[in-house]
Amino acid sequence: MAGVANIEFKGVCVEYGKYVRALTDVSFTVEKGEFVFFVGRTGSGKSTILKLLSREVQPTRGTVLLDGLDVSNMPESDVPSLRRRMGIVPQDFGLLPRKKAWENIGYAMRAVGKRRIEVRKAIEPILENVNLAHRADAFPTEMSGGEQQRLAIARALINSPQLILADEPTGNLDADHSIEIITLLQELNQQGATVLVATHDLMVLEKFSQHRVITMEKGQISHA
Amino acid sequence: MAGVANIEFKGVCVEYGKYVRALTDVSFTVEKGEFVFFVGRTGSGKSTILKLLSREVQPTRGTVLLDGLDVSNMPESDVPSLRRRMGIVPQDFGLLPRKKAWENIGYAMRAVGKRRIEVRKAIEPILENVNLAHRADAFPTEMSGGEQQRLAIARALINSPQLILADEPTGNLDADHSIEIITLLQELNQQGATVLVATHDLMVLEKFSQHRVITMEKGQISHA
Amino acid sequence: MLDRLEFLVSEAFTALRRNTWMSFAAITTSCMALFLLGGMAFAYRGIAGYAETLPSKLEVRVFLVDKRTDFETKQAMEQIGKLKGVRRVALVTKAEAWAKLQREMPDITKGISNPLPDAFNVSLSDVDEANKVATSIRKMPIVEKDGVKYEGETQALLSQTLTLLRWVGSALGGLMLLTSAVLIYNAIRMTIVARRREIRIMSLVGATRSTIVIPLLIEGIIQGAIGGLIASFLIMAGHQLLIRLMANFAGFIRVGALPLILVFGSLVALGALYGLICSMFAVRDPRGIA
Amino acid sequence: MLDRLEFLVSEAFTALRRNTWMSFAAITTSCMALFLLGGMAFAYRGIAGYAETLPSKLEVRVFLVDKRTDFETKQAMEQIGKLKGVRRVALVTKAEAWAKLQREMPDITKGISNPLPDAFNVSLSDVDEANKVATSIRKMPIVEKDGVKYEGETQALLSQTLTLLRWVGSALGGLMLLTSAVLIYNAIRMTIVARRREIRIMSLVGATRSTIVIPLLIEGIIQGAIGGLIASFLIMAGHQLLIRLMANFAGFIRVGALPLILVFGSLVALGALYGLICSMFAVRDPRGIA
Ligand SMILES: Nc1ncnc2c1ncn2[C@@H]1O[C@H](COP(=O)(O)OP(=O)(O)OP(=O)(O)O)[C@@H](O)[C@H]1O
Ligand SMILES: Nc1ncnc2c1ncn2[C@@H]1O[C@H](COP(=O)(O)OP(=O)(O)OP(=O)(O)O)[C@@H](O)[C@H]1O
Ligand SMILES: [Mg+2]
Ligand SMILES: [Mg+2]
Repeated sequence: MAGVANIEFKGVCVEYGKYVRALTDVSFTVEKGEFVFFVGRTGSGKSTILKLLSREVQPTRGTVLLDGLDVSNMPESDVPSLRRRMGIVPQDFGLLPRKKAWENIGYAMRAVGKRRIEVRKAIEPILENVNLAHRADAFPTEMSGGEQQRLAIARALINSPQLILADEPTGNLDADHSIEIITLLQELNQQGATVLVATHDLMVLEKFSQHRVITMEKGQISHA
Repeated sequence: MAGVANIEFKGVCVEYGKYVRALTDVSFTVEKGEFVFFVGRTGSGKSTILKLLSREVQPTRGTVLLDGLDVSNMPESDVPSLRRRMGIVPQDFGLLPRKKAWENIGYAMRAVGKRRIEVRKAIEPILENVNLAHRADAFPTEMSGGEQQRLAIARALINSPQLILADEPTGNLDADHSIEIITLLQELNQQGATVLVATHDLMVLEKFSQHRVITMEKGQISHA
Repeated sequence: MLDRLEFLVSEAFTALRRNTWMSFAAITTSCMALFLLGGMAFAYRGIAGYAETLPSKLEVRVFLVDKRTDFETKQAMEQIGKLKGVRRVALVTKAEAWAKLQREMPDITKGISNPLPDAFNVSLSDVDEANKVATSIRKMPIVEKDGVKYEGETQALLSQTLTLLRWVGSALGGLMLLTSAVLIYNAIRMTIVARRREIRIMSLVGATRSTIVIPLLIEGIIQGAIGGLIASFLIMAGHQLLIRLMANFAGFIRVGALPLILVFGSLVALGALYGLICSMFAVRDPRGIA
Repeated sequence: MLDRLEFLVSEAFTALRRNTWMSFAAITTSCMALFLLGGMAFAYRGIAGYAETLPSKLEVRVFLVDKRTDFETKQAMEQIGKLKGVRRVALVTKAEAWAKLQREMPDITKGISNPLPDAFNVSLSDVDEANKVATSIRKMPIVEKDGVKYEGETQALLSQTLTLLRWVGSALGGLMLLTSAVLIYNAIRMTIVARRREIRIMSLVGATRSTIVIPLLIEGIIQGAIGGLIASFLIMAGHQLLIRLMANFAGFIRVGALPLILVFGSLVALGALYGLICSMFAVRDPRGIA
């Protein structure tokens, strides 16, 4: 599978407002099936790179290609189907506050067209996968930080996505859980998914040092 | 200063609803001027312990004493002045979404009775202290995860609190910033403040191994 | 398909249930709006019905010259009957009139012979036309000089009062329409603003615009319909109250019965339509769904 | 102290500014409520004024017996003048009446001597009292048997129409009051629910209840007052429109001038008070501030 360009950034600049420049002339490629860590100090632009791929942010200049498709210029109506092909773990978890844990999973499945029966069967194993079955009926505000994070990760994996974008997925997790989660992502990677993880967790980087690391600094790639 | 009991938990149980038991019979004392790490897997009850001290949560059974005062039973009207004497860094940052970075700091100072002129003078150095001066005019949603976290920390320190409760204060920070922040807390500790930090960051625990560590497991203290 | 529908509907119901406060606000708002609007409509209906009965009480009296043929009389009656605003024309002979006057005013009529002319009694269906009718009749040859009498002032008063009522009613009704539109739009817009974050998250997991929007529309419809239902009950209650109050007044102000099915049906349907339209507007704003 | 006040007020203004949508909703809501309410009040004021001019047009005519002294006549006039609902009493001698009748109905009066009695013309200030006045007068010894005549039906009609207007006006006014209370309460309650998280955070940094609540109250006051101001302009506009429309009607329906300062002053003050009261209620709910 290696050698097929899956993601390609070409001279991407992102400016928020007039004065904040989050990315300056960023170019890189990620091949199909790669597992890449993005590291760097806070504010260096890691989240922005992931958000460009999910079309939460549009570049001021440059292009972002996914499977040869120009993500940054596709019509708004194509965005939902773009996102359905990815698993997104936002840095702030992005859980629906008025839905219980299982409903958060259920909504994501239903929204992408799964049938009710499928959903009912799938939820239990998905929650067990991240050790959350006992908290299925809790609202996000009733869960600990780590539990929310695992719920967000579980939700990202439901559609067996070919591209996983995980933003600090272990920020609120203890060492054991962190390793468990990254191992899970690694397994999905071995089954063919491309995985991009933004992290500052040195322990994780050490344990999974076989993967590619892209280092960001002040909105630029300092080491790839 | 050592030897003066500052914080005392006596047989504290916390139940959320009927089925969720977050803490079971927790007892411990922290002396004035101590620096304590709380560690443990996610969902083990670290945040709950800190929330008991700030009266965000009330115990189902047992008492929580702060300087000999029963925090869990004090009248609602005394809670603001209780909280003014502490610096609180919530796990979810707890920033006001409709206020800019400097206004978040300003509001906290104004709310506890500081005058406008004092506030205006104080904000700049406070933000510089956590490397955020350049983001003073950003709303929380316009800041990276780490920036938000540092803002929350800066806000907790404005009133030179005698008790600092920091819940995963480095969850979104890179190694350098993490060390910087914990060093900052350590300095305040050396000036006399009692500091309680909930964390799962092994790197931090290693670097600052001189401090006391309380380990939680399933709502109980497994090692103190 | 059915499965999909069930999903969208159940999303709407979950939102209604979890969002107790917002639902309460939207329902009370549309209820108030529809109550005002519906109450106004039915009150107007009642007043208009009542008003229609009024003009019949008003008549123009036409005195006729003695020298005329029966044919002329008949022709004139026909002509008058065809005038706009005339309901009925009746001939009152001098004998009939004198007999009546003798009965009513024996003092004046005692001992004198009948000085009265024959006359037409013209009932009006539209009191506003009184002046025109009178002018037309005055020109007829068989009519005495100055032989057209009617209570112009009282009629004008009544007529203008009724016109005023109609104007005020329409103005208030239109105002209600506007007010309730603003209110319901506000209620739904607030819901959406309050949920902006949620909507962002939904779209992040790949939900299409319609998946996000349809439950909101259904929510609006349901809230509007429930508001209409409650408003119907309020109108029924208000109607009962009115009947009680009016029982104290003798005479011809009678509060008619309310058509039950019409009230409920129209208000619930109107509420649902309103909820739908307002939520469509609210949802449309590009800042809402982003 | 001043510094503290400045803080609380500027918090309120920041919230108003940042929270554009919520402010818009609250202001339009209170504006609509006050427009309806104020419009109703001023319309009622106008109608009541108009109604007062009406009854003077209505008279009771009292025929007197021939055998009576001037003193008796004077005494009776005084007595009648003191009756509730009577505006004025005038003596019409039989000669005056006959002269008038001869002018009006030359046919009937030709060649006969005056059969009419002397009479009082009694103008009423309150048409509702017509029956009572008539009954009282009927009992007087100098009054002819069956000598009290008045246009009972027309009077009763007018009287009942006016009463109906008053009832409907009061009922609608009360309803407006209720509606606007619900609406403003809703608007502020929504703001608080939408800000529940923020309020929790504020209390976490040690803000007292009053520090959190006072800006919300100020916000309510300002929103209400702005709503009142806009409503005043709308009422002025509506009034102008009404004048235009009514210009088409001849006669006695005249739209009076609006007291400018009263309109603006009362609506702005009422709006502010309303905003305050509703936000106090909204803020009070313990679930809001937690
Ligand atoms: N408001 C709540 N309602 C119900 N259950 C709750 C609530 N808050 C916490 N819990 C539950 O109580 C337990 C302890 O939570 P707590 O937040 O103290 O854990 P923690 O040690 O801070 O975990 P983490 O490291 O993930 O933040 C968890 O199982 C959590 O789901
Ligand atoms: N919506 C926004 N508006 C304005 N500035 C923004 C916005 N989002 C991000 N920024 C700024 O852009 C820069 C890069 O942000 P980004 O979130 O990509 O950093 P990051 O590497 O993910 O940091 P962290 O490790 O703290 O999450 C930061 O300085 C941030 O303040
Ligand atoms: Mg980030
Ligand atoms: Mg926690």
